[in-house]
Amino acid sequence: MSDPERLLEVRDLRVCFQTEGGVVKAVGGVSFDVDRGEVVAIVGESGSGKSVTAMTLMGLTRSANASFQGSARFEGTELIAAREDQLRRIRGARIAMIFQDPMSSLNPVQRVGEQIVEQIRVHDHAISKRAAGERAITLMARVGIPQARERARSYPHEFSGGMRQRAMIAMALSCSPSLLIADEPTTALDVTIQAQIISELKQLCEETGAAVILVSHDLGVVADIADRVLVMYGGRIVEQATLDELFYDPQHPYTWGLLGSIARLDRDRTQRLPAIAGMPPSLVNPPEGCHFRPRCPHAFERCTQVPGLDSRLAQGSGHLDRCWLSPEQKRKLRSVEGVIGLASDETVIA
Amino acid sequence: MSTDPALAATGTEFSSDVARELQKEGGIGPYRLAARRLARNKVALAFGALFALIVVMCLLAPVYAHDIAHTGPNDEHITQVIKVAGKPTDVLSPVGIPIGPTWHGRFFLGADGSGRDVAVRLLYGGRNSLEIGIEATFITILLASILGIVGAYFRGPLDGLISRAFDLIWAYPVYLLGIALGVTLQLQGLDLGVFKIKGSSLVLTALIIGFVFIPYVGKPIRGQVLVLREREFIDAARQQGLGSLRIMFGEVLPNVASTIIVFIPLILANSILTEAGLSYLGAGVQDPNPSWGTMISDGIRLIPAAIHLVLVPGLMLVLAVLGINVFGDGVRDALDPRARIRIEH
Amino acid sequence: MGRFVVRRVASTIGVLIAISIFTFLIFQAIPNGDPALRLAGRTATQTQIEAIRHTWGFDKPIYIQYLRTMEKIFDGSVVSYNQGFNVEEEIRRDLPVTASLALGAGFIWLALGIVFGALSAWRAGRWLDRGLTVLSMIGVSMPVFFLGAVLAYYVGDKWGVLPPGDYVKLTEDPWGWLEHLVMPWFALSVLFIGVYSRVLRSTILDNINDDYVRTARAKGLSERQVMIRHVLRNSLIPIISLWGLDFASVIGGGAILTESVFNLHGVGQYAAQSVQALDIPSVLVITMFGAFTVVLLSAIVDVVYAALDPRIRL
Amino acid sequence: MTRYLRSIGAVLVALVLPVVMGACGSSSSGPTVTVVQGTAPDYLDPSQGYTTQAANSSWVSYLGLYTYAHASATAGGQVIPAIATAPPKVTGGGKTYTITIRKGLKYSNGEAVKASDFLFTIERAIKLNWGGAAYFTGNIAGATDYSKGKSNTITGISANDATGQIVIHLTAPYGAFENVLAFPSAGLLPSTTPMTPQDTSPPSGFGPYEIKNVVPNQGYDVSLNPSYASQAIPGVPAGHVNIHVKIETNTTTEAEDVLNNSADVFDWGDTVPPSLLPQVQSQAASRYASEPTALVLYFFMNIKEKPFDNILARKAVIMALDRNALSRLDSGNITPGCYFLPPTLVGHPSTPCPYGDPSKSPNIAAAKKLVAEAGLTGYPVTVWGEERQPRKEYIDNYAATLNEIGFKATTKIIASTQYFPTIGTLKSHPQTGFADWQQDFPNPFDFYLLVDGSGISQVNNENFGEINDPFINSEIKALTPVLSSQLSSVASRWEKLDEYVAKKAYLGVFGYEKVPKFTSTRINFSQAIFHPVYGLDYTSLTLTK
Repeated sequence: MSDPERLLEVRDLRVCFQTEGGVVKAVGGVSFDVDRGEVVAIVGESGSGKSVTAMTLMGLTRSANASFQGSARFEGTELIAAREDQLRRIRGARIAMIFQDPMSSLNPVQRVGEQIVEQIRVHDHAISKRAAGERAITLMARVGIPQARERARSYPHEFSGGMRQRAMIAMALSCSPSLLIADEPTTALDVTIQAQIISELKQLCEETGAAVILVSHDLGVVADIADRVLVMYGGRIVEQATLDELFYDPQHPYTWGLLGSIARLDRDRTQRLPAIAGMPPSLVNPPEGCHFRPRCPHAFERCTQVPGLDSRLAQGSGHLDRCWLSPEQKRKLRSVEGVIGLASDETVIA
Repeated sequence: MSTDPALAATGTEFSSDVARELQKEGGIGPYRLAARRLARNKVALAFGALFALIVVMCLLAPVYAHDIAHTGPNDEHITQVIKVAGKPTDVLSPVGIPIGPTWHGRFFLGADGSGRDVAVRLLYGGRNSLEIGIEATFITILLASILGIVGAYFRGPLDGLISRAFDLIWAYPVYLLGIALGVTLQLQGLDLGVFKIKGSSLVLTALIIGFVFIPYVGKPIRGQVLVLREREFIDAARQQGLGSLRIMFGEVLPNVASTIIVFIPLILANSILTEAGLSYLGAGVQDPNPSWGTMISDGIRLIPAAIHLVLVPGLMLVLAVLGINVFGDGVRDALDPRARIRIEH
Repeated sequence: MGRFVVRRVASTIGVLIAISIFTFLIFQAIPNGDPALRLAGRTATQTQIEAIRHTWGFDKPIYIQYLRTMEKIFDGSVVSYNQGFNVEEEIRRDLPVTASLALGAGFIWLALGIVFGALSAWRAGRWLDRGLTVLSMIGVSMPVFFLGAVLAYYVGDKWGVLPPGDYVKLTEDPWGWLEHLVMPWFALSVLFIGVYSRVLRSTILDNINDDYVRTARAKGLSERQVMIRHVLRNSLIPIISLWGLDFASVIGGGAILTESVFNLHGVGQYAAQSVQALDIPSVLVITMFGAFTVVLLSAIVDVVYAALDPRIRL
Repeated sequence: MTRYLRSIGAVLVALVLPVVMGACGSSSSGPTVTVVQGTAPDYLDPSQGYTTQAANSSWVSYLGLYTYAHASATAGGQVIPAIATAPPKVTGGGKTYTITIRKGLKYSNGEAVKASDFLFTIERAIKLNWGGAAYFTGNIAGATDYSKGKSNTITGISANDATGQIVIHLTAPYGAFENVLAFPSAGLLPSTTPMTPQDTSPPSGFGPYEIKNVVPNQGYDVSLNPSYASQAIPGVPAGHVNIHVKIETNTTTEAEDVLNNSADVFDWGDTVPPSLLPQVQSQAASRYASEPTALVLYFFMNIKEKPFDNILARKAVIMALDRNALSRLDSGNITPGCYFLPPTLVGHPSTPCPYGDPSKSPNIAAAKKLVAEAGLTGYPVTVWGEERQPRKEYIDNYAATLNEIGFKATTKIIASTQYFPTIGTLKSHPQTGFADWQQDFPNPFDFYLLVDGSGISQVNNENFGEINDPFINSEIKALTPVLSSQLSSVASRWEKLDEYVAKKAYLGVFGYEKVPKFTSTRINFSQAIFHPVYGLDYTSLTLTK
């Protein structure tokens, strides 16, 4: 709180949705920090609560059937309990967001330039339309859109996927935010474009000094950019570590599974990639104890109790996890055919 | 669309996505799910019950006519004198003005311009209106589904022909085509080779209404099938060597079934309204058979002396159609929460 | 655009030819339908009937009769069986009435449809939404001639607030014009208001969950700005196109019931009367005119749609 | 294609332009009264118009050689000379009519009235297919050839413009020919009138009025002809007020307009809506009356078809008809009766009806017995009717009556325009159904056309019952040549014939239509003449102040 470097402090954030199927506990007590200029990745599969966490920070999950607990302080402002108008001043200006599908995330019937101008002018009432337009063009050029002046007059459907995401980035950065939340920014894109976009994003953030929360299901994407990684499963953080720690010394069996399913260049292409067997947990009636228990080949009696998010490594570092296994057991169990992975009954073809 | 259930932010949409998720998990069929959703929609159920009540009342028309009103729907009592509050009153005054509601067994809702019991005619008229509505709906849905599916499935010249035919019917204002067909066909009846329909038959009116609405259902179904036929499971079925008929009605039909179901109450409501309109224009149900539409239009002549002749069948008609519409809306919400399907009036 | 025009003109011509043939054939099916008998009257002799048959060309084969009628329609000389009036002049005279009805009602139903639909979606699930839903449901369940007759009785006759029918020329008496049209406008609008508000409500609720709306919120736009600039604006596109078609159908004689119940001598009433009188030339011209307005306005709608939604190509 | 597009374009351009129709001003002096008509006249060109609405205006706008006296009741049925100087000289066994026209008369357009205009007028009416043209072609020698195009002129008419003499040769003696000459369609027109329909700008004529400013289906003016007063014909007054006719298809509005004085005359062809009658009778008692007309309402019964080939069945029907009920269906506007000839006509019998008093309740039990006696109980009958209020209500009532007395009746309702052509086609074999007859002129002969056995034809038949009775046929033949002016001399013979028809139960007559005479308070009601043929006489309209 007193740390000037600390940009965001999330404490025990819980998000529930009332639905006709029951109460969905989408996020079940998440705590983490983001420092200025830091890139934090949140990784997990669909339904793990990673996107809800990210969007809740922006207040985008607010609705009649949602309820929130916990806190998130951003630059000294409480976000979770904030009034809508307070939040609005932060949205877009201090925290900006990039979404997964750049096609549907841009208004299809508005020119791209106009959409950026709208963002600029909503936070800067003094700026003229013309000046805002010029700034939009500059921003577009800066994110690598060629012939930005002409392209500003185009509609989203006239852009390629990568160009659209660049336009989204230009829009997000238009008010120089201190935090950029990127929710699966490259999922909808071609693999070759993915890398480009990610590196440009990284470069832009370094230039502007913005911190990034990168939400992704793909550890491969995260590897290029993240300083720290949070792994989420079933609405909880199951492991939190620096990028290197996570890749070289993963503690949670779920993380092993994620790592095991990355296609890596150093592996034989023809080899089968193991996927994690089973279904993601129900958020309405989650399994008792460790949420990963039903899918975990290494589960034992103790797993019916919820493991805390603790540091279980000797060094007492910031590397936290939620697994009852001892570090030694983990080290042994995570090695599958010589690489990190989750032992499994099923495999799929890559 | 994201499969992450929590991604969608607001109420209605969110719930439906979760439901889809649940359905994947629990293996509840889409129709059971829809039924469950419908069961929770108390307003829709209440209006559905209202409609059912009206249907039951109309079905009981003979009982009412025989045991309470003691007269048939077409029996005239023009020169009769009945006692109202002890005073003898003409059913039809010498200048032809009918008696108003007596609120008793005989002429409970008054008499019409020909000295017939309005309450009895209201119930019998309801039977006719509903019968026409149901038959017309059946015709529309059946033909529209077949034409839409067959056309879109085979494409080519057949589809071209069907589409043009849809366009042709669609380019007419509904009532104009309805009265043109009504006026001309009622003069001669319709000879369809196998069976003949007399000009005064209710089926003829139903047929005309059913015909007029075909493109309004056929076009959306055709559009949906055009998309479906490009999907993998149809390809798969084709590669398995299934015949066109099997694919159309075994694979395609179940996938457009929810659209068809959504259209049923819509067409039913519109058919009943159209019957009323055509009867008002003299091209619907033929005298002396009552229908709500003919009753209203006969009654309009006697405004302002006997406004009850318009109000009674009119309100009944509105209530019945309202019942169908609200219930149908509930069905649509349950089956198609995104409400993509609509019909022009 | 060029191809669009060519394609549309071709299909319009096709529809018009088809519709004229179809209409013509409908009336050929009448038993004892020889129009000469109707024209001759009850006391006519055989000679007279023959003479009429000859002058009107009823003794010619059907396709010749059709072609001759169409020829007359094109050179504007087609006259009705009934009183020998020039049909196109009739339509031209009836059109201001129908146009007055359509313009006023079209404005009302569009405006109220949007307001009700937007309010309903804005308050989805709340009391206002439920109330408006019930209202719009009643609207779509109400036969216009019933509503018209009841309105004319209570508002017109009983309370004497407004005249219960008839048309007064705008050029002669603007106030009277307005006074006479208020009830028909309202009666005709009720159904459409119901339909439009329901359509708009569901379109809005559909769009509200679109990703670009989330983007708009994430930009820091106020809820009002999000709703008006993004949700409502995008949701109005289909409403506008719907409006074009409905408006066309009213202009083309679709408001038969409204015109009849309020005794407005418009295209619709003319159509109803001509059909009942089995007056083939009039019916032919009216249906072709109606179809033409529908096809023309749907082409305009497509152009407007393409302008409003750049994703659509003509 | 280009032509098509251009014309559609032209239509559209014209449609978009605001259409301002001719305002209904009148150049003539005198106040204007508004007549509301529920149905537009069929045609306003006198060579075409045949309906009462058309005749109402044209008989005072187009005087012919003869016209009717401007008087009410039977006096109005009197034919008087108009353009002719005197009644015709009938010679040649009733086949030659010699007539001289008045000198110096001028049409409203200033042209002189000539004897040859008569020939032109008759030719024009035949050419333009006037609905009653059969009265010309059937009687005037050479008129049929003219109508078939075999001749350029009607050889049976010769006219001398110099002397003003017209000689007409008939094909056979025809006593009602004077009535034929009094038709508005025989009203003289200038020979310069085009041989094509002039419905939107009716031709000039000679008479107290002229028809102007026609707006189809909306209205027209019947204005005082300024040139008439100076050349007025005895017995045909010049008229006092200009008439504006407004078409108001909603009869409720029509009646309300007259009731609250926003219009002046209610069309006698319409009925005051029953819902307004009590109000009219209480608020406007001094300006509303129900006038008898020569319109007979009956159910025809086809004597060639079972079951009505049996006289017992026909008797039963006539006994069972509930005429009071039928009258109430028509707002009480029917005078119950059983004879074919209406009471306003010479020849209406004064004896009581053979099968029960028509104004009393019917004898259903006796009728039922008759049907049973004839062994026809349960016999199916199709009742034909027309889709028009109250006629379709008559049919419902009639069918119910038939069912009551033991038949198995179903109705067949046909669109009004198509009704008479349909039942007039012999091969439709209508068993029974509704029919009516309104006189063309006040002569019993005009009615007996409908039961004349020689008049049965394959199409356009009017003898719906296919009655072919030798006695009727011979009586008609014998009475036909009697001149209208001598009608009273054969009144008893007509009465006998009419009684015979009633006794044979050929026609299910149920009554005669009464029509409204209804004006605003502006109109001097008692002085307004209700003419037995043409209704409210415009020339008799005067204002109260």
